[in-house]
Amino acid sequence: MVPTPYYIAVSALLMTIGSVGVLTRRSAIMVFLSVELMLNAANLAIVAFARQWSASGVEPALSGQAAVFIILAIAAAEVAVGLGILVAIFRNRVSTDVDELSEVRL
Amino acid sequence: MNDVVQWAALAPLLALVGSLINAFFGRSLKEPVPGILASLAVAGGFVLAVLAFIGLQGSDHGVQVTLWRYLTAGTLHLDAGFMIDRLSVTMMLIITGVGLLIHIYSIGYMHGDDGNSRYFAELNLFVAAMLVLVMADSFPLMFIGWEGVGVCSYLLIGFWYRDRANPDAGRKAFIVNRVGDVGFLLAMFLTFKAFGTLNIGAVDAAAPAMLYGSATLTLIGLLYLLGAAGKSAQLPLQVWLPDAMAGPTPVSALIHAATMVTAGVYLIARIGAVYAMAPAAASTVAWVGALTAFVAAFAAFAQTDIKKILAYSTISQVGYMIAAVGAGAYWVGIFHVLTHAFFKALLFLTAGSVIHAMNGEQDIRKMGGLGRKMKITGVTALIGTLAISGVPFLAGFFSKDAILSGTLTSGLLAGNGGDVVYILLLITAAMTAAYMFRWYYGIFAGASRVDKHAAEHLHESPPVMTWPLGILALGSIVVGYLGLPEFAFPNLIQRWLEPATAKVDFNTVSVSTDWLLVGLSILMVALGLGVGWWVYHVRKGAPVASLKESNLAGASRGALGFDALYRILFVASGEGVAGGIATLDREVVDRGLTGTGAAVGLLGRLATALQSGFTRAYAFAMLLGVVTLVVVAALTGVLK
Amino acid sequence: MSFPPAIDIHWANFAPELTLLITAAITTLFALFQRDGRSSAWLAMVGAVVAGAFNANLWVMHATSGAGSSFGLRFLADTPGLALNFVILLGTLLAVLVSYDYLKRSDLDQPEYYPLILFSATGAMIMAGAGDLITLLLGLEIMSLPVYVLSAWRMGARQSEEAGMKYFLLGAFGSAILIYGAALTYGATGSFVYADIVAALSATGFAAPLLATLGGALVLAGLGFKAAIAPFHQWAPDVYTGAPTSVTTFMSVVVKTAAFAALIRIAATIYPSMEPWLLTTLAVLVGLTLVIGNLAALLQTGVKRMLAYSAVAHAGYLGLAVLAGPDGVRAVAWYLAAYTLMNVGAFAVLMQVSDANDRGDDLERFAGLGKRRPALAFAMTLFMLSLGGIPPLAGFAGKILVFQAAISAGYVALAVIGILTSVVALVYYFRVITYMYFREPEYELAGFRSSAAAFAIGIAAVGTVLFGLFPGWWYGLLGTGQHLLAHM
Amino acid sequence: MIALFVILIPLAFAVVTGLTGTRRSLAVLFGLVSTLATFALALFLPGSSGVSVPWIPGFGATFTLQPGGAGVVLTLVAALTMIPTVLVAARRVERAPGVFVALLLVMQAGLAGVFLAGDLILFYVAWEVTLIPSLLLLGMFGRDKRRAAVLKYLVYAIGGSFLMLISILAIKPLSGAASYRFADLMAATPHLAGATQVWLFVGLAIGMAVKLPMWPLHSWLIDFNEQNHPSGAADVAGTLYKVGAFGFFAWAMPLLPIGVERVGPVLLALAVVTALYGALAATAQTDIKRLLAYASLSHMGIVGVGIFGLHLAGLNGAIFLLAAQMLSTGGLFLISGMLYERRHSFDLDKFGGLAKSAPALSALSLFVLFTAIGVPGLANFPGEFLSLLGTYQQHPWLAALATLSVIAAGVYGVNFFQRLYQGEEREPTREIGALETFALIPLIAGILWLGLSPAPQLQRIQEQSKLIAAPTATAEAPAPPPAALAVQAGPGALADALGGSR
Repeated sequence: MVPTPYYIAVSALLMTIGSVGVLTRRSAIMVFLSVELMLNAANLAIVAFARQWSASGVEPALSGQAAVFIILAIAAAEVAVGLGILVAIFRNRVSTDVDELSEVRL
Repeated sequence: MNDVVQWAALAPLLALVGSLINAFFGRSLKEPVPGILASLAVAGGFVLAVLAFIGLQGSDHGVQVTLWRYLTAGTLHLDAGFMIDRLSVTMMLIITGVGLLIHIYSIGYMHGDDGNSRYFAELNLFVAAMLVLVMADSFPLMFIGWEGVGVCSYLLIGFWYRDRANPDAGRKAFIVNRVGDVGFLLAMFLTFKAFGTLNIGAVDAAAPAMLYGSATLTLIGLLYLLGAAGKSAQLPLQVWLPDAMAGPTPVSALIHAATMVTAGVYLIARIGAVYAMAPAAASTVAWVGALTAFVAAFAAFAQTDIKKILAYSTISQVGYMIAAVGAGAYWVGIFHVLTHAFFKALLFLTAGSVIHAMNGEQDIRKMGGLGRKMKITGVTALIGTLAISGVPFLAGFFSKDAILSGTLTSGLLAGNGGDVVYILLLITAAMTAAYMFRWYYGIFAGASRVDKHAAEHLHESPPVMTWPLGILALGSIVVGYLGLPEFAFPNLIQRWLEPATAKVDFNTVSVSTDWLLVGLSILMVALGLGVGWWVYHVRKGAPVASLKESNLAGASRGALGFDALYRILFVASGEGVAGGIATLDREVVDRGLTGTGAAVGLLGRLATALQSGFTRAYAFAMLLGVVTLVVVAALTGVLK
Repeated sequence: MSFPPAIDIHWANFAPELTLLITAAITTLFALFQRDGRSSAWLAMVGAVVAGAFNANLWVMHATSGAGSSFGLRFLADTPGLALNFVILLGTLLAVLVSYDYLKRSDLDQPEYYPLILFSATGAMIMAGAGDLITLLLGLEIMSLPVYVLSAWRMGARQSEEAGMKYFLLGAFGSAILIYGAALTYGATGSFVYADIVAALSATGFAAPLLATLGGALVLAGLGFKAAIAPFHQWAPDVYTGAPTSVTTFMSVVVKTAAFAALIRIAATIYPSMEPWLLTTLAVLVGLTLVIGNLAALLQTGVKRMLAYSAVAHAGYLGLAVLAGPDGVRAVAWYLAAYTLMNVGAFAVLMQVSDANDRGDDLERFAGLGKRRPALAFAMTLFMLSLGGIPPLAGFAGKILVFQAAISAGYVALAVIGILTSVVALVYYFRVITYMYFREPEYELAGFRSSAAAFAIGIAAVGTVLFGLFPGWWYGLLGTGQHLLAHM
Repeated sequence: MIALFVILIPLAFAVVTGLTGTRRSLAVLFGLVSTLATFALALFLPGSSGVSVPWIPGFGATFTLQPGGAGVVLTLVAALTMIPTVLVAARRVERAPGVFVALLLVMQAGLAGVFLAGDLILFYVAWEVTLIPSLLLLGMFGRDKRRAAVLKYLVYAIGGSFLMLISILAIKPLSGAASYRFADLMAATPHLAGATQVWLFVGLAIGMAVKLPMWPLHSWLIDFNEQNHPSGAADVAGTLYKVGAFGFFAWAMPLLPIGVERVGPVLLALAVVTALYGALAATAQTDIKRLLAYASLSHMGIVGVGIFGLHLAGLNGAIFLLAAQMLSTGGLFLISGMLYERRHSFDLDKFGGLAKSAPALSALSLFVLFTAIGVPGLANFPGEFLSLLGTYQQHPWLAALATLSVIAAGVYGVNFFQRLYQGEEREPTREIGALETFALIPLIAGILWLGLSPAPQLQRIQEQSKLIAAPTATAEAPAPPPAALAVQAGPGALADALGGSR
């Protein structure tokens, strides 16, 4: 079976890609998708760990897997809210450029 | 017996009450009521003093009157208490006696002045303070009187405050005296360090047990000397007295001739026990006195102000007293205080009478021949002049003579230049005679230089002024006989005072030598008078006229330029420093905060500069934080 | 091979949260039939009060019978949790009160407003009780999502939209980091439950310290975002400024309370058994927060923005106590209560002074307020001085508690930084007073008067004074059964 | 118990008076009633019992009032000084006299708290509580440049006291004391390690040095006085609020002996600088209030000299001087207000010759002025004298240096009087009025009371001085029997007549 570190490496990679995306993309939607990527990186890590722990018999993988589902739900909720706000803004700006949201400062 | 004596403690209270009455209600009283009230207060004090004097006849101990606890701190317990012994009683008699005469005289002199009641309030206050000074049983209490008289002198010198010059003179007197007071204060601190007490009696009692000539005692002595020099206008603090003549003439008579300026003498006599153990300090005292006497006498020659001449002569005479107490001849010092009180007060009052007659003219070059118009004044002035010059059988002769022999024979001065002090004083005696002759002759005798206008209403002063003159003149003759030379006659005052003062041994000389010394001093007086006579009567002042422009005359006129020197040394530099500090405070210390404020603001800008408003910038900052955390974590992990 | 116990659900122990949740749901449905939010506001308040009652009941129970829990140790009803529930409910109540007329005035008065507030508050309470990273995460999201929406409540106003979007994106980013942290911690210790994590960490021969600390660090970062600790704070000033003031009020107290409730719980349980450097790093961040928050606030001319930065600064002060770990719990709980009162008060006064569109909040607006609205000005004075930590007001007691906690924990240097920056703080707080009393009026005042807000301000003012005069009782209460259940 | 009311009465009246706002008559009434009642009550403070109830249990703060000797004396004198101050304020402040008086009363309550607190936290609370009204007085009623002055005052005062707070908070946990009550701290803190004591003491010292005030942390004082309301009432309150010296005396020094031992010399040197610096700067001022500010700075320098000399006499004297200068400096500020009434300026050059048409005013001014420059027989002298005397026993040279300030005091004193009252009078001025006379009477009475019989107060102060005084200082050789060459007069009629003790 594939040892846990491999999974973790992948998830770390996903995490990095996600955060880099957050920093580099100017479209709010892309930024948001990058965040989703990061969430899934976490999910991957958790399931991997869950498998490891159950294998080593410390505890059944239940709590880990439950957590993953919860996180998926959270992600979904975030999507709903986020898109809501996004649409509202898009309505009177006709743009989803994050950098335009920089009027409040100092 | 004691009870009679201790009532004397009420004397200051009487004067104080008189002062307060005049201060609060004086303006509603009309002349001469304030003057009479004031005089009564002093008269009461005089009576009490006389009673005390009688009361002390039998015992040669003093009487301690403790009023209330004044200071307390750990082992330091000070009562407000009076020490009424022969020494203080003598001073009380002088203060109240001469003071009374001057009060009465003032009734006439200050007649019609709109500050009449204020004048008497302040004069009474002075008497009260002066009495406290001499009666105090502890240094702090004495210091209360000490500064009290200083304050009154400040007020009275600037009595006619509308003319800037007078308050200025008062200010000068006050500040110079404060310098002396610092000496007094430090002396007290050191006394407490050394003796653990500030009670004068206790210090006197403990002093003989201390190490002879120890540095501490010497320092204490010198510090008290500084205080004394301030009050008694001795070198180097003599500069204020001539200016102090700005005050009303009776004030000059009472404060700046008879009483206050002798406080220094009294102080040193009071703590003679300390000086007796500190020869270095004692001889310094003597030297200061002698030099002052000489310098002031020299300065008296070129003065043209009727009062300034007397002022310098006062400084000179007090110099004599200081020299005497420096030599350890304490009774002699007090004796000269007594005689001087009479003839110098007399001289000032006659001067006052003259000024009164001349409507405030004080320049003796505009006088002359006044004796013909003002008989009583003239005669009494002559008596005063002769007395101060030390003409035999007048008061000044005996006291001055005692001083001279005292300095020569003092054990304290032996090897410390007692003989030089003696010679200085001897020469000064001649000078005194000379300048006093000039003073008298220039005013009362010779040709009149009075201008017509003034000459018309020249008049003798009213009886209220002339009577005190008479009494003082009488005193200037008789009080000397209290102190006839011991070697030939019973010396009353010496026997009276010695129990109350410290013992200092004098090397005895043969009677013949004594007579020789007496002769010598008489000779000096004759010389001085003779020169005066020759210069001013025979040659009509020609010799000095030729000197007028010489440096000698200039030096005399400027009193050796002490004033000028101090103006540069202290006044100017002091103002400079003060101004500098004020500027420093405004420009630097004050700006400190502004600087910090600017720095804070700058940091704040830095913080807000990062607040760009760009979401991704914020995200970047967050990520930066995360990465830092992670890296630190990794590092610590690796290091493990 | 230890299997978890049969899932134990003690409904009573999360009754307050449940109440609030149910009220929220009802209100939402109810809102369908409403034109304005008036009645839902009342419902919300009732719900909050009832929840408070349940909370009080729990408090009394557990004061005697030790602390309670549910879902294993995943949800806790211990002293700090319950105490902070009170604070959260107080904040919610006051927020609703100040919103009441405000929304109407700046016509934002849609009935959905209050349900969102309630949902958010529920989430906050769940965070306060969370004894497990997943529960924490749930609470966090339940709290945050409504707030994202509320920040953008002023539809069409660019500032508000921007605030909402910014907050949402960064918030999502932040929680992603937090979740990853949770994942790593799970990987290191094999559990999400604080108690088990602590047990695993302190077990001899613990395998993966590095992984654990990484996880801890990421969790710290995630919570640091919600708590607005530098450098994760930058969203706060913008969002606070952009959002409608009533929402800002709610955020500044309830969200902050929840964030610190979670933070202190973790700091008091997990961190002490982790690498010590973690707390050291936190100390550095706290110092940074103090400096940035206060110095930036000093430069503000707009009161709203000044208060936004001051909120950041206060995160720093709370951080001082968080560093103290278990000994800081009481101080944090106390401080949050005081902070809720005075901060709501300050924002409420600001609402009375500024325009309907939240503009015109600059200092000049306050010029001469002492003459025009003496009572309002006096209240503001109290809040400003209290925020500045001047006795005998609540802020002072809070300050000495957190500072002493930090000092006792050995962070003296940090305390000195905190003190120096709070000198700066007093300067900008006092500036408001200067304008109110030492200057003549310059503008016409937008004469907005709201009895509800006035009531809220009254409560806040009285509370600020009473908490200041008698800090003892609240501090004493926090002492009862003073132990963290997750710590066992 | 009395202590509690000494604090509560002014507070209660402050509330009432504040509500009267602009009603002058009520302000006068309430102000006078409150101050008189407080003073009357304060007379019974000596020996009265304290109060102690828990305040923040678990944290260790208690509400403890413990009337100690020095605190009682200061409270008493402050209460006396407040009477004329409130009267003048209520009469002279143009708008909202009620508010002004209310703030003054709050300050009075706060000061009583500072002086009577028996718990370090309570002490700090009172210390800060007093700050706010003084700030508001300056800001609301001050002169045109007041805002800058407020800012400066705020930063100095708060900066100082917050740093002080750090030490206060640290002192209990570090020493493990049972509570912040003085007794409990006293049982623990002196055993703290030297280094700890030093930094704790430095923290306290910064806060207290600002309030002393001590060079170079004094510059708030000058603007504070210059910019305050021309009536001078606020300046009097500010003068009473110079409580730094008391803080050192009652808290910092007894609690941290080693800290004092190590840091004290520095402070002593600074105090000497302050004394000379203030006096010299005063001689160069032309603005009445600035002059008075520097003069009082110099007094505070002397106080510092007395305290840090660690000699019993100096400690007694310093606190006594602190009390006395409340009366003298306070009186001078009130007089400055009266002068402003007449010329609408504080510029000395605008005055001169006032003695002609206002002799009584000039006489009273002279009296208070000479008190201030330490003329013996008046209130300041015993304090000044003992301060310098005591310190001289330990540090002769520094004390001697400080003594030089006496000369400078003489200079600015007579300058001040001369430029105001002497010389030719430009225009006739109003003689002192009834209100002004009534205002000065209590102060002058107090000056005589303290000046003529300081011993009882010194005795009270000594109860606390004993805790600090260096052992060498207290153990002196007993004084030799006084007046060995004088016979003690038997229970003489005179001593009885004067009600004197022997």
